[in-house]
Amino acid sequence: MSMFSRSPWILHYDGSSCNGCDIEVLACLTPLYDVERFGVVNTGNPKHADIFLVTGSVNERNIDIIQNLYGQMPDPKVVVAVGACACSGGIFARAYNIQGGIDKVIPVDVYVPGCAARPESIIDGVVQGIAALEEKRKKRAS
Amino acid sequence: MNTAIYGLLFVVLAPLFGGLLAGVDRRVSARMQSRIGPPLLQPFYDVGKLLQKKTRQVNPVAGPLLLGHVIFMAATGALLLGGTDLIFVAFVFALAALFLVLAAGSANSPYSFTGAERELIVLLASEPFFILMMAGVCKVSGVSTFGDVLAYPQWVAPQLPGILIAFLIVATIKLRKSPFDISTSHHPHQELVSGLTTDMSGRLLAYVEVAHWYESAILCAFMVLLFNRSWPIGLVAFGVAYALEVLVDNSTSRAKWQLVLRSTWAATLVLCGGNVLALFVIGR
Amino acid sequence: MDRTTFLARIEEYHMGGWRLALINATSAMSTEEQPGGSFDVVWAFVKDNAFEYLREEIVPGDEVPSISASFPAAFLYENEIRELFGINVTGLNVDLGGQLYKTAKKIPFSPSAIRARLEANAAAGIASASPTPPAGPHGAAHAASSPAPTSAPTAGKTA
Amino acid sequence: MANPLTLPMVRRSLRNLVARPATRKYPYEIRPSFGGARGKIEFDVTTCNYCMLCMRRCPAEAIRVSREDRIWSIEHLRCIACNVCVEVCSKKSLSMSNQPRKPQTPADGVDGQRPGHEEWHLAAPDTTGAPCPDAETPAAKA
Amino acid sequence: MKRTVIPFGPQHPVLPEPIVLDLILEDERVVDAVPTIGYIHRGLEMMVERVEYTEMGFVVERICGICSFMHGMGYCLSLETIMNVEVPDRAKWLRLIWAEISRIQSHLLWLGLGADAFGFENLFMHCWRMREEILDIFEKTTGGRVIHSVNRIGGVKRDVSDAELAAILVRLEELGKAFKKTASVFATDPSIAHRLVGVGVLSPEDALSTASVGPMARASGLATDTRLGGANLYDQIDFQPVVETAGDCLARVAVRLREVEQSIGIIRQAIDKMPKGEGLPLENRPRGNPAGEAFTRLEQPRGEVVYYVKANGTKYLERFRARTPTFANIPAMIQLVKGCELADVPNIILTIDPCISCTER
Repeated sequence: MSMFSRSPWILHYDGSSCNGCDIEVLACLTPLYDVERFGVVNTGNPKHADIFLVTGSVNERNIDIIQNLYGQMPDPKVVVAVGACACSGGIFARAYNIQGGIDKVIPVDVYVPGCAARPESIIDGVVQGIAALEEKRKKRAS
Repeated sequence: MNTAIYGLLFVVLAPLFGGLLAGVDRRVSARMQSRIGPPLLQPFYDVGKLLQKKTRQVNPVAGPLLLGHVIFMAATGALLLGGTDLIFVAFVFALAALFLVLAAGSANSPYSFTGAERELIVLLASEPFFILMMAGVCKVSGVSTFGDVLAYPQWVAPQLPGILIAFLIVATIKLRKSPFDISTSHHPHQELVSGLTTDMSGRLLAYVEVAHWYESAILCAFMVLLFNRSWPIGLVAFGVAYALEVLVDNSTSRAKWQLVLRSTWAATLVLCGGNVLALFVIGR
Repeated sequence: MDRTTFLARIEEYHMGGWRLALINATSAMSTEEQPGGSFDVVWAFVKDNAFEYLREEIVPGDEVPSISASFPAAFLYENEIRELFGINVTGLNVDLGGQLYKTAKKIPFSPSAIRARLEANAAAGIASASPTPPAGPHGAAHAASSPAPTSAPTAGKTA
Repeated sequence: MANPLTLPMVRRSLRNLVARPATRKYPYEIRPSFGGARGKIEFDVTTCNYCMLCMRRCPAEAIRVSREDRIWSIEHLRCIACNVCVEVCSKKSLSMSNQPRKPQTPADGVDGQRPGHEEWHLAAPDTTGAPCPDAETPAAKA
Repeated sequence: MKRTVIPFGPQHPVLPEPIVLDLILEDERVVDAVPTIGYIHRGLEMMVERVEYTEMGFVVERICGICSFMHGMGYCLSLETIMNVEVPDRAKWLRLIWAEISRIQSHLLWLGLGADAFGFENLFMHCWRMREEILDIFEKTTGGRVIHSVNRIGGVKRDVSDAELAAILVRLEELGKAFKKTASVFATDPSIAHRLVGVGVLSPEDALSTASVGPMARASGLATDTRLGGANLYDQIDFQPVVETAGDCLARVAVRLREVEQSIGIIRQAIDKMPKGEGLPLENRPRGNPAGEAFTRLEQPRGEVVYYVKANGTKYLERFRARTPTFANIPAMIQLVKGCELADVPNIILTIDPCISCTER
């Protein structure tokens, strides 16, 4: 196990979510779930982050923001789409201003289903994200 | 050349000490928030990861400046234990901190820049304290190097009560603890995102972390200096001070910069200035 | 719409200490009288537990005066109906210049945009509301449940 | 009014320090879910009569039913777990499991389908069907 | 004087949601703030074109994951008004209880976020830990932690047994005791007072002219509370709106602190008054398609919400509109941000309890 799997720092961005998944992401940080046990820190700063947690789907206006944040994150990095909206657009896929899931604009490594995704699912998703991070690091190193 | 070896030992061991301290801090803080918290060695994992990550250079000067920040932090401790004049050490300490301000100020992000401005403010607030502390220690002991003060047969602390109290206040700034963590914070949920370090990534951020470990170790050495007759007591005193900082960190909100400036200046002027002035008046 | 009597009535609400609760527009699809469709705009006010509204029928291109002189907070609603419905609101105190929502498609709630979407749905075989509104029940329900567009302020329902 | 010397949080911090942390050590410690919790949709192909009501009522358009091809499929990444399909199903072919679906990676997509896609078909209209061999079976995924 | 522009958002750790305020600073003082929204605009109101009115409730519920229950309830109430449906009594009471529980949930959530904004991480953790208790109650009774999906046009989908209700009340009263201690931290801690007292003062006149609603208006001395209208069984409940007069950030915190305790009291009265027994009717499902229009007002945790529903006799609605409380409070927020310090900006923004996904829909 390398340092990467022990220190995944996350960046959370709310695409156009209903808040449900956002508050569950925040709930993961709080005493009952406490993801800091895995070394996870919610950095709030793309330049420090390893895992990009996106909730909500992509609309015209936040395409640039999501790509920008993703671009600012230094390699290696993974994207975890949290909740039905981020995975596929969910119930809002047919709203006129919605383009669809996060994978329309950036590559997604882990999809966390649910509406809203439960904290347990989010933790599972982050753990899978760590595995993906480790693979990317190995690829980079070789 | 015993003292030079102490200096070298500091350069090697201080990061271990500082990192471990940060690990204990994070775990204790988590427990105070009724969480379990990260593993004890988490700060080392973080820095190890940052060193492996790709570094994005925002400009050509930030890297060298941050390297300077680490080197001068290490040098401060090395010079202190290596037997350099105490006042000089205080100046090098300030210089080391200035490198960080310059590095953050060189980035073009407004958060980073505002963080640098705030760091400069707290630097102005805290540096006079260290100079006055050194002046006080020199005045009491009559000698001017770390080794000589430790060899001085009497306690210096009882004659420096004001400085001891002010130390607690200024250490809050230096250890980046709430309520005085206005320029950057370990819990990055503030108006300036991550303040000073907003634009730093990968290796550069690792430098800042390591420099901070040195900084904690230097503060510990200062505490030992104040409790000159027995270094275990000095260590315990630092431990108590650190525990208090963690407790206060978890029990207060972040202050605004005006209050930080006012309270540190008040502490420096009234407590330290008064203490040193009293020494001169009584000593005469 | 009569601009002066409308603004005078709005000012009455202001002087009476009412709070602006809502400005809402609804696109009505094209009818024979209004081939370009029309808008049904409601200005609603609240005082204690009373809820009242003014209602006007607006034809695309009509000028709608801003009520921000009486109710400064109206700017958000007015910018919204301008941006989403394309209603020509004039004299705003804060003009966000179409930057409030910045939707992918301009003026997405206008009758023509709705019609275009519904026709596209019908062409793609997707179940959705019909592009032509049902004339009978729609008109009847409208008249039964709401005051005529030019009538005096009426107390609405509070639920 | 606030007295500058009282810091009411100090006592709580100290008490927490000695008390047991509130953290539930997920994934090592899993709380049994509440009976009525909505997790993921489960489908029993043997009773389905392809009435298409679930598809018509699904607000997220996650369910697709084709009478001609005898396909019943669901996009789990799009499902919002609202329970409507379970309520309307006259044959009780659908049920709601209490456990949420595990996170998916792009590699989990079978047959070029998106991850989270599950489908069942009957070979001929009158066979009482088992899941199609190439489709992922719900048992393997759960 | 040096002018800097700080883009506050769309991605900012203080705000879990994207709203952009371009703050124009002179040193650390804000001289102007230009709002931009639209990052979460989905256009869900226009989904009435494609979603039948029976399922539209699930879309409306997802306007916002924090006041999800109230949104679903507001939508159902509007259609019940249009279609003249009499909702069974027990369903009405259950709705009221769930609505008040979600008020407690929302306030606890907000108190935590507010504490986090002024750098009090420990208090944030405390509030959110208490909130987990509420989420447990929700999950047990509705099946979802944040999105409940129990409201249907004509009633509710699930019953809560009388024993379960009694257990919930016991849990809530215990929570209320623990909450009192946390509330006293907010009220007495000097470092919190340093950040909140006298910050972002909204006078009663300004509260009216900026059309503020909910705790924002009540903290400035306006006794507005939609529940006072007595609809949805609130006429059978004995309560007074929580009003503070200082109008600053601490007053807005204090209103929400007291409302948590008030809500527990309301739930106690409701459990006392509701018809008891197993198997009582819960749903009175309407037949046919709606025709007509309705305005529905509700008191959400963040303030008054207004729903407008217009139906034309088909299974697709003609118009659905939700004017959410944050939308109404934004003018006041912009007014308060002008002239404050950079360090106060998070506090002012958060004390209106912004819910951006509500605002932009």
